[in-house]
Amino acid sequence: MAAQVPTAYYLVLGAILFSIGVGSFLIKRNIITIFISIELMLNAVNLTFVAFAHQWHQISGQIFVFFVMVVAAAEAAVGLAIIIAIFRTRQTLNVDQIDLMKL
Amino acid sequence: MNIDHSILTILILVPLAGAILLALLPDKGKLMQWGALAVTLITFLLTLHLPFHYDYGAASGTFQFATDVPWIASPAIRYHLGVDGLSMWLVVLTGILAPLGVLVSWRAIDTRKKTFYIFFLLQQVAMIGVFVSLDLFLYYGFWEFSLIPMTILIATFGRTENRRRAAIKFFLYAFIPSAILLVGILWLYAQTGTFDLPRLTQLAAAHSISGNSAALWLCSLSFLVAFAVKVPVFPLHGWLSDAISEAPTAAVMVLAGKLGLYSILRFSFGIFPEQSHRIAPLMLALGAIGIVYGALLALVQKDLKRLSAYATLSAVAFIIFGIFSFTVSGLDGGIFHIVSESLTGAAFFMLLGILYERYGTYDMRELGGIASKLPWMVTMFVIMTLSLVGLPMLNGFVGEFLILSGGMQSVFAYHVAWTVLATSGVILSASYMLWMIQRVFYGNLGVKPENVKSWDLDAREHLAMWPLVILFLAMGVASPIWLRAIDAAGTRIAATQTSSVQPQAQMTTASANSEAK
Amino acid sequence: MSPQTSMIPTCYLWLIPLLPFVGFLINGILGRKLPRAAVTAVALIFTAIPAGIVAWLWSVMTVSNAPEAIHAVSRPWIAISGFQVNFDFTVDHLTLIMLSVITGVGFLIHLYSAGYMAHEEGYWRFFAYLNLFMFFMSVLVLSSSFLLLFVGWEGVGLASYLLIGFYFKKDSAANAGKKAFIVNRIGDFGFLLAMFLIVAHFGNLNFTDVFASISQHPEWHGGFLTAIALLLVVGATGKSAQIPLYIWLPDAMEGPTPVSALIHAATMVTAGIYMVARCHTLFDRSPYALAVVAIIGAATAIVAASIGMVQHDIKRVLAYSTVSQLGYMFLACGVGAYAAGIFHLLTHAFFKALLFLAAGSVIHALSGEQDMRNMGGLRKRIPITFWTMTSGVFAIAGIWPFAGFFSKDAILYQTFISDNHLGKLLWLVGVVTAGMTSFYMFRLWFKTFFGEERFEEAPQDAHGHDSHASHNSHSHGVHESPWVMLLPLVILGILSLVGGWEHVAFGNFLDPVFGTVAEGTTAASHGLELTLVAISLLVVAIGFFFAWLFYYKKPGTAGAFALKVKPLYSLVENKFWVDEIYGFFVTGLLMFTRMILAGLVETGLVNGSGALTGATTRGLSTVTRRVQSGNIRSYAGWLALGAAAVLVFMIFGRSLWVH
Amino acid sequence: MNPNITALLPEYILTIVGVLIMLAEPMLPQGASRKPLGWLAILGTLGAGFAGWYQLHLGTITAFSNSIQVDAFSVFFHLLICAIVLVTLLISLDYFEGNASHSGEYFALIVFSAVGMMLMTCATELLVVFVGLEISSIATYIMCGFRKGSAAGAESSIKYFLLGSFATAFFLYGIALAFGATGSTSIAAIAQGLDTTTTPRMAFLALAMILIGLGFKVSAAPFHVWTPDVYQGAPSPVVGYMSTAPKAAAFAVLLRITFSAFGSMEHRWAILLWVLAALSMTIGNLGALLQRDVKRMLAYSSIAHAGYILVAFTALRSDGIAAACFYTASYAAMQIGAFAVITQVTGYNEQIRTTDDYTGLGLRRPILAAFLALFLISLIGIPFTGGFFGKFYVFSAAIHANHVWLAVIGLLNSGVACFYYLRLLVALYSRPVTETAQTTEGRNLSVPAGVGLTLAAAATLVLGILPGHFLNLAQRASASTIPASAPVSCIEYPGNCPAATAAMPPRQ
Amino acid sequence: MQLALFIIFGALAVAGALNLLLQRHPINSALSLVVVMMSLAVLYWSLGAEFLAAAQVIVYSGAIMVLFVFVIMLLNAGEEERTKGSRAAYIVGIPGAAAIFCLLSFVFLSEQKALGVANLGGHLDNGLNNIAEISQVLFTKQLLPFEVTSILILVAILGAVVLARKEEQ
Repeated sequence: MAAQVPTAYYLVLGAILFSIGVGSFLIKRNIITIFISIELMLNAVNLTFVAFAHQWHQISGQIFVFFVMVVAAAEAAVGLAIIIAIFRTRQTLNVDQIDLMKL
Repeated sequence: MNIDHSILTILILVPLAGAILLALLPDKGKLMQWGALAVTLITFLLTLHLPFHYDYGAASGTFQFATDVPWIASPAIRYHLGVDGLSMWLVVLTGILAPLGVLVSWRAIDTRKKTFYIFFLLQQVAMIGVFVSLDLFLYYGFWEFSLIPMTILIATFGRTENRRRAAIKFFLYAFIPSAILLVGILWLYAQTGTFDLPRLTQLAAAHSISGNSAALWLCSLSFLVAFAVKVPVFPLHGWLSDAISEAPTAAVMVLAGKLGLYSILRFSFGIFPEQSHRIAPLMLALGAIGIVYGALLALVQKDLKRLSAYATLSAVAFIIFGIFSFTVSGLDGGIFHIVSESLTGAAFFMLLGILYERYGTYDMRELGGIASKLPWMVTMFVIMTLSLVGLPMLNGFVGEFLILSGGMQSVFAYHVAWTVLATSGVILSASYMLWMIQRVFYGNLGVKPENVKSWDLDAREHLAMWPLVILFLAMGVASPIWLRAIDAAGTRIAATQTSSVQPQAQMTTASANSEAK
Repeated sequence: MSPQTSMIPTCYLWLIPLLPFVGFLINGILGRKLPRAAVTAVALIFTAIPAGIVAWLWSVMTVSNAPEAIHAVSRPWIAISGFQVNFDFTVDHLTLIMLSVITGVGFLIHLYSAGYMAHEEGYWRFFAYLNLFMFFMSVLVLSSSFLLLFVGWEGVGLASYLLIGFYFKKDSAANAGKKAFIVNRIGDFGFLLAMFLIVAHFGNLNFTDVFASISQHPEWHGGFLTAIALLLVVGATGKSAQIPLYIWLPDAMEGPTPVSALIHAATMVTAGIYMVARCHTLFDRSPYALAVVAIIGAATAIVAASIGMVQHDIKRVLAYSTVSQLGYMFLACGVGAYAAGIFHLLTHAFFKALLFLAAGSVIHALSGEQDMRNMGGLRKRIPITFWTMTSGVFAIAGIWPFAGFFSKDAILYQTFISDNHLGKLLWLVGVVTAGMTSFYMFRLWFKTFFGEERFEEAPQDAHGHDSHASHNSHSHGVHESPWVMLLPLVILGILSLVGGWEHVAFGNFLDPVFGTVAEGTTAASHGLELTLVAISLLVVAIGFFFAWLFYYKKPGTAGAFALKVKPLYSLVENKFWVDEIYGFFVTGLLMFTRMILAGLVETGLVNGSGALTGATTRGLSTVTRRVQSGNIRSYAGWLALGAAAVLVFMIFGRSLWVH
Repeated sequence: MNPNITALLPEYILTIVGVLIMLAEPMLPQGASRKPLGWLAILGTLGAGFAGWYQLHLGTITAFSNSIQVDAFSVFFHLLICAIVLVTLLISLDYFEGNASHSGEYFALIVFSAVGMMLMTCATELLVVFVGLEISSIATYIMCGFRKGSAAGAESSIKYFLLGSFATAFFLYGIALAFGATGSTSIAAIAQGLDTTTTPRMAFLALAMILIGLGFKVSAAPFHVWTPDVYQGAPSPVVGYMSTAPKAAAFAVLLRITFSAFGSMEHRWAILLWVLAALSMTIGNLGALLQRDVKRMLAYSSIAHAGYILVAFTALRSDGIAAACFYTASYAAMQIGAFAVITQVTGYNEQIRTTDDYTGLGLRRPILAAFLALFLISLIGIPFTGGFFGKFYVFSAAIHANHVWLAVIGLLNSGVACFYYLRLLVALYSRPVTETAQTTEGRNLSVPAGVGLTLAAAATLVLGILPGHFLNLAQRASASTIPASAPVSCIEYPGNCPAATAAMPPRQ
Repeated sequence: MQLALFIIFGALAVAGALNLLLQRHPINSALSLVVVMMSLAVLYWSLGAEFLAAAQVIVYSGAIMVLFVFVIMLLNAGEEERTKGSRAAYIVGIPGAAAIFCLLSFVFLSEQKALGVANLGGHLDNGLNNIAEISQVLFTKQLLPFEVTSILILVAILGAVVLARKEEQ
């Protein structure tokens, strides 16, 4: 039946989003944007979870996604706090200027 | 109760306790010196227990004063101590050198005495441990541990600004091969499941350590190289001259020779008889070359310490030459020479130290004509020189003669040629020593002796030197006292003639290749 | 051994070496504190008693049915399984002769020194060394094994080193001592190797055993025996100052004159001859080695003599003459005439010691002057010295009936009749050398005692004899020496006169040791012997004539003659440039060491390898740290790359990795 | 007793203590010292420790519908983490004195993160692992930035946070794929699922992703890049803590996942870890070689040590796991000890950084120097210290699995390593070249810090000289993780067999 | 139907992600992430995860993203300037990301058969509806993680307090 979509496609979609997340982590300069791209990666993972949950008819996959969301929220809180702190000390959000420690 | 079974443990613990004690005592006045002297003297007296209660009739290959208790169940590590003719006199030697070392450091070390004597005693602990432990793990423990005190002694009490470099150089040179040695040990354990030396020796005799001869060969090399660097054998002596010229007298006295040579005799020969025979022609050659090389370089030195360093190189090369001839004579001579050479070397370094205390230089160009000012000094120097150049009736000769005649009797390729080369060492040694004597003591007064007010040996220094002088004579005239025990060990090693001794030409090439890779 | 051994209290043998050693210890340790008298007493007593013992030994050994040898066995010195050396002493006739020379002449020289060194600082040191020498020398001749002989061998080397360098403040003296010891070491190098070969082949170093096993195998000829013999010869050339190792002896004259007399004329330098004689069993099996010995001997004899003819330093003349005389002894051994060699050794000990002592007395008289060009006309000033010296000169020149005559002619005769192919040639060389000998000895004689006085009277700034300081105490012009110095002179003078006659008395004395060598021939051709004697006497006369002509009749002709043959003369005067050549080699070796070994090998290979490793590691480390740019994005980049790598590995890894 | 209580006893205790601290913090007046809270935390840790000890005798407990399994293995790590936390608390009691910045929250954070780690070590359900991991990570992110106002602190915090989340994403992806391959997220189920899985490749991917995530946590090359920067910027006591405890937990998880969950794929990951181990050792040591800043140097060296521990993974199970456990413990002892000394030397406003600043410490503060020397010696791997026995045991295990060359690489590395450790060690005992050091040096040793140091030192020595009992524990731990089916690799010689060990307890 | 949803919202998600990547201003990135989340929510729903779909919208794009936007505003982060901070990111990072993508999709596609297909409102094990099922599992089987999450939140709060508050002195 034409209406059906192979699970693999969802997975590939997840892979695409994940890779885009990685890519933007590499490309973006603004810390917040970088953090956003991490969120994107997490979403990709979530999609994968859901797809598998669907394939295996296992609810635990969805549960996992639920927890990922919670964790993401927590991380967001902390992360943004850290970002604020760094902005306080550096007056910038550009990662390229945050390389005090090297070598 | 019978002390025999605990004496070795006691020997290890006494200096350790002494070190801890010194750490607790305040560093004021001469307290540190006296403390260290007392500890080392007690240790020495305890070591004397060994020769007096040693069973000279015992079957060769048996270890006496043995202690053997499980230490760690898995991996199977045992606390196994014991001595035989090979190690007994080395323990006593270590015992007697320590108090002498304290005596010569008495005035030379004036700051941070505490640090000095603590590490000095730890050094002694490590060395005694190396000589008495029969469990590879335990042995390796002491072997590695011996590096730390020496390194710190050099780094802290070195003579010039170069001290830190010298210390690290010494440590690296010793440590990296030892790391590979550890691989060898672990491989052995993986093969046999035991660290126990006697057990391993039996297995080796039964050719049942491992079927993989190539691996066994590499393993033996890992052992030999580690030891050879520590000795040091000719091309591997990069650390020697720096370390010796930096290290304080008391440390130099125990720096080179003993440990490495003993380890070769005990472990390389004990566990890898075949492989040792296989490599022997090469080592024979290196020994002979080392003798001449060291002597020649000593000949062109201007700095007394460096001269003594190359003299040491030449002396230990003698021993390497002897033990790798795999003849009774060579082995006995070698073992005997380890003891006598250490004593001679110790005397040499002590005298240099005393001289340095007087004039604050090791540069021969600044010295000269001292003989008329310091008659006792020159007397001692000449006696030491004679013992070093192997004058009959002094300790040096017995060893040298046995070693060289052993070389002549050995069965390896070109042994005659190498013996001739090695024997030419007696000419060169005489040359550089006498030349040194002349440059330092004879002729006109040098810059320093003219300007620096100096004094002849004082009571303390006499006390430090005379035991050695007497020992020189005793070992030169009454060598059987020592050889009696040594001969048993030497004969046993020589007796491990392996079935698989290939034609000699092949052997040299084979060993050369394997050394190359 | 023989049953008589039990009758003979061997413990006396021990005293011979040990007493001097005790003397050495006493003087060496306490000497600085002791008064001179005490030092002298110790030194003399501890050398006199051994002399007495030796005399007693003569009485024991020369009675009929006396044992051929007395053995004193003792505890082992070196003992390992399969090889053992004991402190064993043996006295046979050969040893006996040597002992008598050592103890007798030794004692006389001790006596002499008591006077000669009277005003030296380090007096005690001198006598300590002298006793030490006596100890080692007697060990050398008493020993019954190669190794123990080597003990003495090295020991006397040491003593001579110490005594030559007695005036260590003088660089020349220190150098001479060092040179002597090192050159001797080169000899010892050979000796050691010989011993190693012996051990390797016989497993033993006792004379009796080694020689016994040689005689048990008559089939052994040449081969390793030659090798051993030649190596022993190397040792002997070192100790006995033969070509090519003779160079140390002339320099050894830096030592005090008594030392030259005792060590470098009478005793030590003859150790080589003694050793060759001792090993005659070995040498007899190797004609090649013998030939080498003979040639070395002859060559040394003539070369040294030729150099001796042009020396000006009185002691150096004697030194070269010693070398040349030793050459004679070598020659004798080389042609198998060991007895003759030893006989010459004996007589030479007498007259050469005498000559040195007399020379010393001369020098003493002139407060340290050694150059013959500044002497002359001393005949009347120091008569006793003159007469004793004369006896010595006649003896060495080989004028009948002086000692030298008998021994030298014995050697020449044996050489002539020896079955050695070179025998005649060697004889010729010997005869020529005899002529030279008489020339330079009479040259010395004339220049010193005759003609006008060329020395300046009473040097106030006298820098002591042997030019050491502290002799100002009695610099009162030319004077005869005290009696302690003259007494030995007189005794030795008489000995050098009559010393040769005992050959007539008991010529076969040494046969127990050497067997009856060439006994038949001596009996056979008496006429030949006489002709040879005549020839040599004639040559000696010629030598005397020229000496008389050049240095007495019309002085100056020598200089003129020298100018005629300038190149030859300068060659000889510069001792054939031998020292320079050797020096060149030594400096070459040092240069090589500095450049190649110290420069290339040590810094390049030994330290370089370590440095290289270090540098490489540092380089890698720098590269590693470049990754840590501190930038989060690049870190993420690395993470991504690593992740990719891990993924690849996980999925395709199986094919990358053979299980 | 109800397993749901006994199983998580230590976690409960610590949680309660943490909450108490949080409640008490606002009660205390503004300027007042927060030490009492610290003492409270210490008491809690001790309690947790005893609880863990008590668990040791209960055997294996499973609770919360099999999402938790408390066995010798997890108890081993519980105790280890407790010990680390204890020492950390001791050495950082006075750290914030005079610089009043939320020391109360600090203690709470440590305690909570400890809870997270403990959960990681005893979890058999990846979900729990994930949550525990996040707890510990987030806590550490925060602690890194604890020195407010210091740019370095904030920077290290942000770096750790961003990269950490980045890695977490990978870890999650891995779990997702594992779930996809086996239809479950519990370790046991995954192990079974793998045998029947229809998508093996995805399983490989899953394992790879998980390894990436955990590799980051244990800072194994090539996922180590964050380590030096973060360690350099973070407060010394925090570094001491975060370079030991989270790593221990992460290694525990890694052990469980590799050996239990993906045990059937050992032939795959063993060789991968072989490579990672070699890389980590080499890169870590090379990086540290020319390092002047001591903290940064130790950061690099911690990478190398992670490599040493990974070596154990390549070995056969029986001794491999035990070796890993043992090395983790001894590493923790010496590392935290070293940082304890650094904390004492540098104080809050870390002015003393480079090797030159440490020159002559042996003269100025002999006791501290002696401690540091001991820890350095142990880090080098000199016998009679935990560091040596750990290395010895690890490499012995590796060689026993015929990974001789890995051992060669590793020991050569330890040769390289000794160079930089030694440079510091030698510096301690030589005369100072710069006089800058003394001025800013911290106060003299406070009692709790002294106790903490002594504990670390004692542990280092005991692990080196009398490792018997502890080895026994480690071997029991390894025994408990091995599925019964797994091949036990001590046929060759009995000495190494856990069973045999239990049979003949080591004697001193 | 399923296919249509997948194509439309999949494309939308990718587009949003790319937009996130390309936008210079953080606020735009944030908003494009919201787009991605929304479309994912739809996909969740199509895969039978109604609760998650709701949570995605409410929690994620509702709460979290608001927080982001809030912070962006707070720090009024402007256009990010294209600094050349890191070559490594481009040289090794981008290829790495690409490789990851290729590998993942390679594996997924190669194992497509084994993975089966998805159809609308995919039925789960038992007849219960999705939310009931989730809650049941959440409070029985996964009780522990659920409880532990509270600690996580606690820590997060602590962190926010500690880090965001100004240093007083």
